[in-house]
Amino acid sequence: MNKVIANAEEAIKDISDGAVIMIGGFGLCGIPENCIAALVKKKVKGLTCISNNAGVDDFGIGLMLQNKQVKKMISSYVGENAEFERQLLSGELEVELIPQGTLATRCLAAGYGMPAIYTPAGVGTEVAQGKETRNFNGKDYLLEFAFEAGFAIVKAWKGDRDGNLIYHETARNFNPLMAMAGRITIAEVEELVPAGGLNPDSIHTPGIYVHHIFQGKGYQKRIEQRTVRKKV
Amino acid sequence: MNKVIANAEEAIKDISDGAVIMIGGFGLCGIPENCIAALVKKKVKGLTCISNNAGVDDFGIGLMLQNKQVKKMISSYVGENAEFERQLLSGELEVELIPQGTLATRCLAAGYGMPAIYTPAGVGTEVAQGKETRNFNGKDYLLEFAFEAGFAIVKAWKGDRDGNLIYHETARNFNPLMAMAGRITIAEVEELVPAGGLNPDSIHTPGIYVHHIFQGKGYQKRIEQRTVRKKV
Amino acid sequence: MPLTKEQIAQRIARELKDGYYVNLGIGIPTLVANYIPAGINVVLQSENGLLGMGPFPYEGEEDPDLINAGKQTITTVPGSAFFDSAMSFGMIRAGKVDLTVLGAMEVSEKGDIANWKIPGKMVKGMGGAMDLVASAKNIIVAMMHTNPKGESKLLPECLLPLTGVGCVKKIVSDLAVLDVTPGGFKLLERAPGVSTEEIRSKTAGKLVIEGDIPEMQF
Amino acid sequence: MPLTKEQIAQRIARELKDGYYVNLGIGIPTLVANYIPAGINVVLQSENGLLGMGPFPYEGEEDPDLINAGKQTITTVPGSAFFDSAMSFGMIRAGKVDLTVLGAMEVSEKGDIANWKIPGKMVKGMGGAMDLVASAKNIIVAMMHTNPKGESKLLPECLLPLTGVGCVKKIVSDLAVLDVTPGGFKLLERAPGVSTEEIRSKTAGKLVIEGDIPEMQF
Repeated sequence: MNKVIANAEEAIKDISDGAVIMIGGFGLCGIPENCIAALVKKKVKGLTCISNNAGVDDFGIGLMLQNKQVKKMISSYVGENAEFERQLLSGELEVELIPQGTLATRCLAAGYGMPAIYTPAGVGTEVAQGKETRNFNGKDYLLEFAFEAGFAIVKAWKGDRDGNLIYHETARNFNPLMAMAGRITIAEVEELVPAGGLNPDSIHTPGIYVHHIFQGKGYQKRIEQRTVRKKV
Repeated sequence: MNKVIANAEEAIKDISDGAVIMIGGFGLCGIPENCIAALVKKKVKGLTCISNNAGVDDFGIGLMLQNKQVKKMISSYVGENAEFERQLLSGELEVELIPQGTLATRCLAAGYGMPAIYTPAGVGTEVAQGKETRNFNGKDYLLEFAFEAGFAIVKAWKGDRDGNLIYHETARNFNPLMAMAGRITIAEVEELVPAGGLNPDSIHTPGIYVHHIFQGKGYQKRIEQRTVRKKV
Repeated sequence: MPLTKEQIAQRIARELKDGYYVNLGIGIPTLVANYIPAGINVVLQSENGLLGMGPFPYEGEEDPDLINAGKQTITTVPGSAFFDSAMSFGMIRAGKVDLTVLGAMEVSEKGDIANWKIPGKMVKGMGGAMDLVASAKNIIVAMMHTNPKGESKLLPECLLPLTGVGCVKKIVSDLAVLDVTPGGFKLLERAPGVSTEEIRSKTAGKLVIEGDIPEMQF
Repeated sequence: MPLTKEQIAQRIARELKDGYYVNLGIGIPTLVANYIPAGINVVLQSENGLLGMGPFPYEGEEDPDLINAGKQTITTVPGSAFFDSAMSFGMIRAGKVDLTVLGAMEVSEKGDIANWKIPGKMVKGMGGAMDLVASAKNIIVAMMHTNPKGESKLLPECLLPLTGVGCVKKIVSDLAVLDVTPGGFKLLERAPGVSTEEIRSKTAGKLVIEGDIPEMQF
């Protein structure tokens, strides 16, 4: 089943103003650089972005923030971004903060057709406000709902014509979860391999969850916190 | 972290009469043959077995049934087994039938620390009797609880010292789910590889879920429905 | 002439659309794979954990680790992917499988289906049927119009224990193609040489016949 | 002498047991990895999707696809495994991680913890902290006993918005090791040269002192 398209511009052509989009990645690790660049170029506005983080000032979702394309961020951690802070404090940007595991599991729920899940994260905190709490076996849990997103944009290491995806190291993070959760899922990959070029035992995202796939180019793969040790 | 033990006898030494055990596999595909043989030899009795199927008369869980070791089966499909039928009709054996997806997801819930999940499977049928039904977005779902099992016994293709597991083809099935769901998880593998011998991107069950691992021997890997086509 | 099992499968295969992900149940539904129309690409899902199921293996090439949900030895096609049972039913539950074809003992005019249990007989279990019928976007039932006693299997209400409620969209029987509509079973096509009167007499549930009903062509 | 950050980490490292899976938070907790006692094997979990975290890479060997939850470049050890964020928090929620070490702004005598938000300041988010504190089997907090103004961070009730309720089991501060017990903060050890009186004066929450309190040895 051929899901290959030419490039990021074609991939995002149906994303219009006001769309709800999931964007994979953790920090700048495993983000769909090509699609983000295309969204910036397209200047689509009023977006709701579900993404664990919001990029940095000059990369990742930060570029969309600079361009004032984002109406609302749904994230677990949004530091490292001065423009983000400015828009938040000025009221231009709405932010919903969600515990990281809850964010991940609400994606999983969407991908697995479960309308809601129970998690203890946030019980007794302001995250619990307005949410249903239920006790199972002596422990309290919050009812959290599956996400609904028109589009999911993910970045994989390798992919094939059928949309099967394999991620690399910790660049996996939220990508396979969001890939399952979008109504339309767009995957950009570092390497597009021929049909049968992936080991069917090693696929992280089966192609049934992916609608469009293309090989990205010019990946920068920026490092946020370069930390090294000295050779002794 | 070395979790390697010598053999199946050592693996099951803590399983005693009345235990609740999950056993991986779909039909005879991907079943822990060595551990089943050891359980038969040990004659441990009064077991509650959570397993998608109940083997055939002379293999798999069927061997434990012949030996009258099973008090209760929790399965989705239990055909292909005359002794099973005899024990069921005579009242010696208790059976709880669960939709296959519900069985799988109740394992996932246990492995992911979710006390319960919602699924539409069985709504409006006798499976729904005594269960809580809840409507989300116009559709009814049943509340189904995470399994609690003292032991999970799974079969993988390859494994390492740390308990990381990789399954092969459709022998994966329930194995990774049950591996996550047991309080104590025992893995038998066709090939035990040295530490670092598995690609960390390709691991299906991270070792944190596995307590004991050993290399099995003499795998029969029986085929239930040999179906072929003729070369033209 | 009522349709043969192969013809039922062949007729159902015409419902396939290019790009469909399809789950085929045991029995007649399995045969649908043999009649996929030219130019139509579909991917077969097997709920024990495979996307991209291929034909049965050549003799001597059977792989015990590679079976379908009916426990038959199978093969894969290029671009296949394996996954665990939770993800398998996850993608079914999430509506990613476009079409499910399965057999039935009874279907009601409301789209209820019974196909797993006969009271008094040994119950083997529902397997994945309840998950499939509760979750599939689109369900076609492949079945005989009547049971061996000649009694209709298309009923006002199912008499057997239900597998799922209000989920069947279309039925292809040996006599007819019917949609399940709010008004009842709507007759769409007749098997070659089978009259609307015969179908009416063998359909216990409410049958809607509007205008001329075409014959199936093979 | 109050402990240095390194000494706090060193003291916490003594709580590690052979075979532990451990999640280390950002800041002082990260330093614990440098002091794992000889003969003790632990596996470090990083909640962005890794079991088997190794030390920082040598210069020039940084891999942008390989980072920890603090977004620092890292390495892996043999036997490591990568997974997605749902499985990562799944194993945390299921109690498979034996010990979580994290920092805190405030801890209450009931084990409540606040470490994510200061009203009036830019809120960066809770990241995985709420999941970790709600789910971890065993939580040790690494923190300064007082804030820069000299006010106690061990309180009868947290004043800041909570991260989790009744979850902290043990605190290692620059002044003391304390267990959170039903009776309050139970003093177990003093930093070298720090008196019980000083600890008492800097602990706003209920402090339990029974018998002689030993000094930590380094």
